[in-house]
Amino acid sequence: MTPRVRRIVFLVAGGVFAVTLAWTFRALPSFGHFNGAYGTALSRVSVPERHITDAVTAVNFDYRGFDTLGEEFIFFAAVVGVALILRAQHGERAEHSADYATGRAVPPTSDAVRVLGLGLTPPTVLFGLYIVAHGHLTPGGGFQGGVVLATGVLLIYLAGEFDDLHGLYTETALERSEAIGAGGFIAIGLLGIAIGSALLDNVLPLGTTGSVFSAGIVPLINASVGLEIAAGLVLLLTMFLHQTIVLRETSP
Amino acid sequence: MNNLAPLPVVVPLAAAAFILFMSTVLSRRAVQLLTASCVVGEIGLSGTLLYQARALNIVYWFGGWRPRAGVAFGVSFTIDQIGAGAAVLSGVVVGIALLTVPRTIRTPNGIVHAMLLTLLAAMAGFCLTGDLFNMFVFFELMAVCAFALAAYHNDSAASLRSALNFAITNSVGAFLVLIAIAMLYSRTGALNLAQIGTSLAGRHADRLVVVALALLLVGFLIKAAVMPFHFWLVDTVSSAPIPLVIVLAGALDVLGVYGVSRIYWSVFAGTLATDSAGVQTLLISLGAFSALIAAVLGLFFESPRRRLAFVMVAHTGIVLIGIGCLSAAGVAAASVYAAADGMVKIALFLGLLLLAGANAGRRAGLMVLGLGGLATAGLPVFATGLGKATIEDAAGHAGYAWAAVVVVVAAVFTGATVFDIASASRRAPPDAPEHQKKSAWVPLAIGGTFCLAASVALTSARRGFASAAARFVDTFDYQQRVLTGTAVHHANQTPVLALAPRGVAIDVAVVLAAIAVASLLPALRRVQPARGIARASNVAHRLHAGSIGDSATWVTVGTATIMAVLLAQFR
Amino acid sequence: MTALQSVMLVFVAAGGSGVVITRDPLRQAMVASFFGILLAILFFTLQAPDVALSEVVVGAVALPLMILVSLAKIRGGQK
Amino acid sequence: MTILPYLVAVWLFVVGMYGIVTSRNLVHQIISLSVVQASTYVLLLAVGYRAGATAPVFADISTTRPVVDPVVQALSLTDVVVGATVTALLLAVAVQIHKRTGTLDPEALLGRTDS
Repeated sequence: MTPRVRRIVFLVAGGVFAVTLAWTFRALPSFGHFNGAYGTALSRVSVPERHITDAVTAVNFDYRGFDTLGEEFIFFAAVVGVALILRAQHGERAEHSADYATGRAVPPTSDAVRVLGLGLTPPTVLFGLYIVAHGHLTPGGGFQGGVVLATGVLLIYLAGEFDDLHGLYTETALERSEAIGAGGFIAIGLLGIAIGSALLDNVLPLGTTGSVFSAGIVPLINASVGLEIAAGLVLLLTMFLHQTIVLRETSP
Repeated sequence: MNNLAPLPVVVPLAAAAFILFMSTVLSRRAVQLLTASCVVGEIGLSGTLLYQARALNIVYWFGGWRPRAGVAFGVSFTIDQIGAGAAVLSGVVVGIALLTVPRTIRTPNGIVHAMLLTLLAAMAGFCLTGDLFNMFVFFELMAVCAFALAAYHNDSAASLRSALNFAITNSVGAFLVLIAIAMLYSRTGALNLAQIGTSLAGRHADRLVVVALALLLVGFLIKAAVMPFHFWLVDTVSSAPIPLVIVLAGALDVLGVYGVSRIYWSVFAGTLATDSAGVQTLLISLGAFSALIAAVLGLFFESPRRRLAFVMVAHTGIVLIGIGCLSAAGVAAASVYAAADGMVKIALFLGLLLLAGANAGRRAGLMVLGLGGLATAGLPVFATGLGKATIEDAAGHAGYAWAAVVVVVAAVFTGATVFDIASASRRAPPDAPEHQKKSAWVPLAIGGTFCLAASVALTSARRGFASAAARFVDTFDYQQRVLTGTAVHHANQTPVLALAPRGVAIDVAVVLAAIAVASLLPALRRVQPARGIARASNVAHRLHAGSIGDSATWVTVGTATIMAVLLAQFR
Repeated sequence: MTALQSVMLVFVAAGGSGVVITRDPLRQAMVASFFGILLAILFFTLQAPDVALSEVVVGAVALPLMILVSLAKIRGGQK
Repeated sequence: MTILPYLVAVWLFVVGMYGIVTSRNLVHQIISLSVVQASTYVLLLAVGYRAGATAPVFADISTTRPVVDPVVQALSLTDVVVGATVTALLLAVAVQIHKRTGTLDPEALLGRTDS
């Protein structure tokens, strides 16, 4: 189809779709009046049964933990997929150096930015760890904390200290951490089978409600998810950056 | 609880993580061996579940969260024989795909192996799960693995573009599924298939329910690559690496139809029971449209892979016709056909691969393609013949005799396409000889033979398919087993899957007609085509040039149409 | 529905449109980042702090960063 | 006006699709896809909202207070992170396409069948 025809066809079909869907949505419970048995039941039992004060975490990592296992592997597959897609083909090295030779002038990172970036890293990492560790108590958890942790590492890059990153980690180490995170979730889940119950059964002591060390396996799963997300994201961005960073270094 | 149930998913996932962890340590051979043993393990585990589910569905609650007062607290696997069988098929297909990996894939680190294992886990999870959102999760996991693999040839613009087309189209499908999940959740407050079904049953299906059904249908039919949602598949099959193509051809695309039938029987059958004609007409029409148009288009394209892609679309349409009859007989026939045809299509792609090789391999390839052509057209020795004939019967019983005619015509054309590919490549000179070991063709030939033999052997499992289908459509039994743990007496009669003399006659006639069409084709090609045909062929080629914008437009058109048609029928 | 919710809903609808009609990818990355923040605020008003946190770290930081980095690659490659 | 959240979800879906359909740049197309995805979050959260209820976090409120539905939040939460990764995967494809062909225009890639 030519772009013009395509646009017209889409506008007609999309219009029908939008109007039909909007008309259908009028049959949804009016906004703010939802009363589902499932959600209500879960938010009533998460504290007494699981000592988890954040019901969303209780759903994600306990009652419906298996969904999260699947989601975690979507993340896993996507990161591995990026590695597959961005892998170097034969002769790509040479082609790159040709790119670099044309090197655009990149302004050197100013000292202020450098200090700011490096200075922000420790608090960001701490904040990430805090979010991961308190997933079962307050909003947050392995997914969000993992992203924050990765951001902390990236601040080092933004500060223009890419060499320092290579001192910090290698891609193999990241891959391994990611694999440990993904495999760890499964290993924790298998505990349930080991004691003769079901996969992902919360078999550890539940502790005191409100304590960081409570809620059984949930903080452990959060930690392993946090590790996977953080390692995976840093790996992801490293793979993208890998292709631009040398440009920076060769510029005067 | 039966702790075997989650293992077909968990074992491959754990192995995938392990392979990534050890990627720099393990040798190529070790990775291949580990992956192969995991696939064999998955087949064994799913096979055991298939056996254990022979009398009663297996219900497994993750985390041990059993339902309370009819409210499902956790996620369940609800395993019946159709689901377990589909998981076995997935394992077999991935296993055969693995045979082709050493020949076609050259990456370090076993990344492709990790992806194939994750893909297998997702397929198994999709087949075994009893929870709508969990189904969505595995649906996405399948898609992500598959489109990353589709981009494997990262030096080919066509391959990359097709991966993007695949990814965007399938993601839109996934979002439609998620919207439907939100709608059903708002109505029933449930995510478990059985609980949603129970909660909807006996109530009038209003537009919320009908549109939710429409969106779920679209989401899964995009995965199944039924027309007009097939553009991504044609594009992907032409340029993706062979292992992925084999997985797509053998099981992955037809799992979309599995998804349709699963949600229909577990969720919607109760509320639409007295009024299912609308859904029936819609599914059968979509299937017939795909079967007919794709079968014809297969004749018009040049690249063998692209032509086989159209054969895939056409045959998925035939499966959809069987499912669309909304009867136990239809489900039984469609499952036999889907399983046998999956095997045959894999054999066809292995045949193509053999043709590209050395002389002995070429001969084997021609043999596989020739026999595969007979199976594609539905020679009665093959279970495809049984499946096709019984789908025709089921369509006739449901009052859609015209759909049975479409099935016959489509099989003639797809069979002819395969014969034509074989004879064209017999005439064509072999490709530039690849530098490879002389014996490299042997495993492929063995794989091809195995697939063809399997499609013959499946005829002997007809009773199993029939009783599995009877239980699959027993909505009430499914729901009670999940929510109360009790078993209800089966109300449905087991259908009889048998090849009547009339069916044999039609099958044989189809095969002969396919051979006749194939032998006429070269002569027809020499004739200057009529203006109309030339123009139509031109348009078809341009439509299948791989435009992502086009795919997205057709998805919108299809969605709007399906929504409107279903709503009109449930006024 | 509170006034804040209505306002945020309208903003989000406008923000989404803005992302789509910004045809230059570099500028689009900025608009997308802003859209992420709007979504996060909306989620907050819908009493979903968990999702809001997710959206803020992903939609407003990680995703735009990834877009910028890939655009850097793309632009860097242009002669 | 109680239908406004649902209308916004529909709007985001359609507008994102419009972006995909009319896009002349792969990166733009991919970001448009994430707008379509945003519509699903808005819908899910709107569906589970309960007027006057608080967030389902009991760190400092009593467990008997009415709270909004935690399930839809759990469904969207993981999806936000995962969706972003999938977007990254698509961006990687776009980068690679640019590396190979020097263009990001979807129209310029049509009809290529080399494999």
